[in-house]
Amino acid sequence: MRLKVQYYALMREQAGRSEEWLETPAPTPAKLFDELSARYGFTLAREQLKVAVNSEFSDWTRALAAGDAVVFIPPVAGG
Amino acid sequence: MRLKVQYYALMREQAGRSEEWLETPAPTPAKLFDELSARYGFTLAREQLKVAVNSEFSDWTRALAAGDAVVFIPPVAGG
Amino acid sequence: MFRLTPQPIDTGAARREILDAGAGGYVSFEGWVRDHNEGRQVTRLEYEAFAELAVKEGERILGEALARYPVKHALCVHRVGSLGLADMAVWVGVSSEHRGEAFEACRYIIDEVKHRVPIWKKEHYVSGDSGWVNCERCAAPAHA
Amino acid sequence: MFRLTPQPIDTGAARREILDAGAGGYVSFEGWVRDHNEGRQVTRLEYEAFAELAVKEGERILGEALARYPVKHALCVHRVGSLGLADMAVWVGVSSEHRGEAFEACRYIIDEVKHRVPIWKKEHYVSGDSGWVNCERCAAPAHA
Repeated sequence: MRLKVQYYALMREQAGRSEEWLETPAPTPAKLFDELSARYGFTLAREQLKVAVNSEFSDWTRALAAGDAVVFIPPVAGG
Repeated sequence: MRLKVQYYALMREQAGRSEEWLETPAPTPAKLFDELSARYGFTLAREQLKVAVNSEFSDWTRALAAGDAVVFIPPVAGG
Repeated sequence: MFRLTPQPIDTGAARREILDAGAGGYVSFEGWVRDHNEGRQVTRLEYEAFAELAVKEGERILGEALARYPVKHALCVHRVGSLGLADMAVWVGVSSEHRGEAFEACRYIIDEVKHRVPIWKKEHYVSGDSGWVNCERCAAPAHA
Repeated sequence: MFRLTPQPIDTGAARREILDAGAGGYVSFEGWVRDHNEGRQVTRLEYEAFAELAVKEGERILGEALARYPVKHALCVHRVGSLGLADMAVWVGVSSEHRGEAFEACRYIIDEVKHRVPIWKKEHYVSGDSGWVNCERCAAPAHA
């Protein structure tokens, strides 16, 4: 399944990119995170993050579909 | 005893003046108010007012001295 | 600092007075002349102050706010004279390291200013008459 | 309305958007870049947003504030990009018939924006290093 992942802030720095299209067998955002964390060595644990799919907050266990855009959201610090 | 009285807002309108020097036997602001209320027909009762002597809040029972400046303060409405 | 002014309040200048590189938050309050009050249509207001005591009492309130809340700076400017609809009657600004205290101090200041500072306002109504706010019942002997 | 801007926030223009002749009170909050945070000397900040979701979540927060508190208008503008000391990072303005609700709504908005809107800031320190706020422990594997 082909997906888009966008990276922000610390995740962007650790992934070394702002976005990428990738082919993955991960059925859920949780599994996708585990896969990418193994690849990039993210220092944040999944429990510290939220996730968005197609620009809306999502459960980690949602079923991903081809073409989905996924964003892992580290602790926010606006203001 | 010669005193100065300054009037503001509703008190000014009802007294028909902003200030006046007057000769009074009133030993306290309370007695002075009763005297002036009888003269001008103030519609506010003393319990609805505060009083200032020489530009500072005062008790109604303070002893007045010659030259004191007295202000009767109707309910405030700043802001 | 507490100030009275017969001129329109310059909020930009007032704000600059309390800017502080050590402050992370700033809260301001503005009181505007509303087009209505207690069911009556208002056309304009007149504010009158017992200036010497108003400034003293205003300064005391600001001092209390600075003592009670760990904020950096606090300033209040109150307009006097004739004001039209939507004109600004009062401005309060507070700068603080953390936002919570800035909100609390700003609210404390405006609440106390409204209750304690000897300033009065007379409302003029569409109907042509007028009245001193908070003195309505007292103003009419027939209602006493 | 919630907006992101890479330009300095124009508070005068933002304020004019929520002026209302039926409103008697107006409360605004400004968040400024402090020269220190958690004991470290800060020289500048970079703000980064996940823009599409930030605007959605910001709009939701403003909608919640308008539903919860009987206020007239509410607006929030958040800066993104590189900011220096004392620059304004965020502005919130609320106009209301009565001041109590304006304070409460303004505070609700800034509290929720800080906790929920996907915006991040990286602090640059006098010492030359930098760190993502709220991610310090996570950023250094040695500390994990």
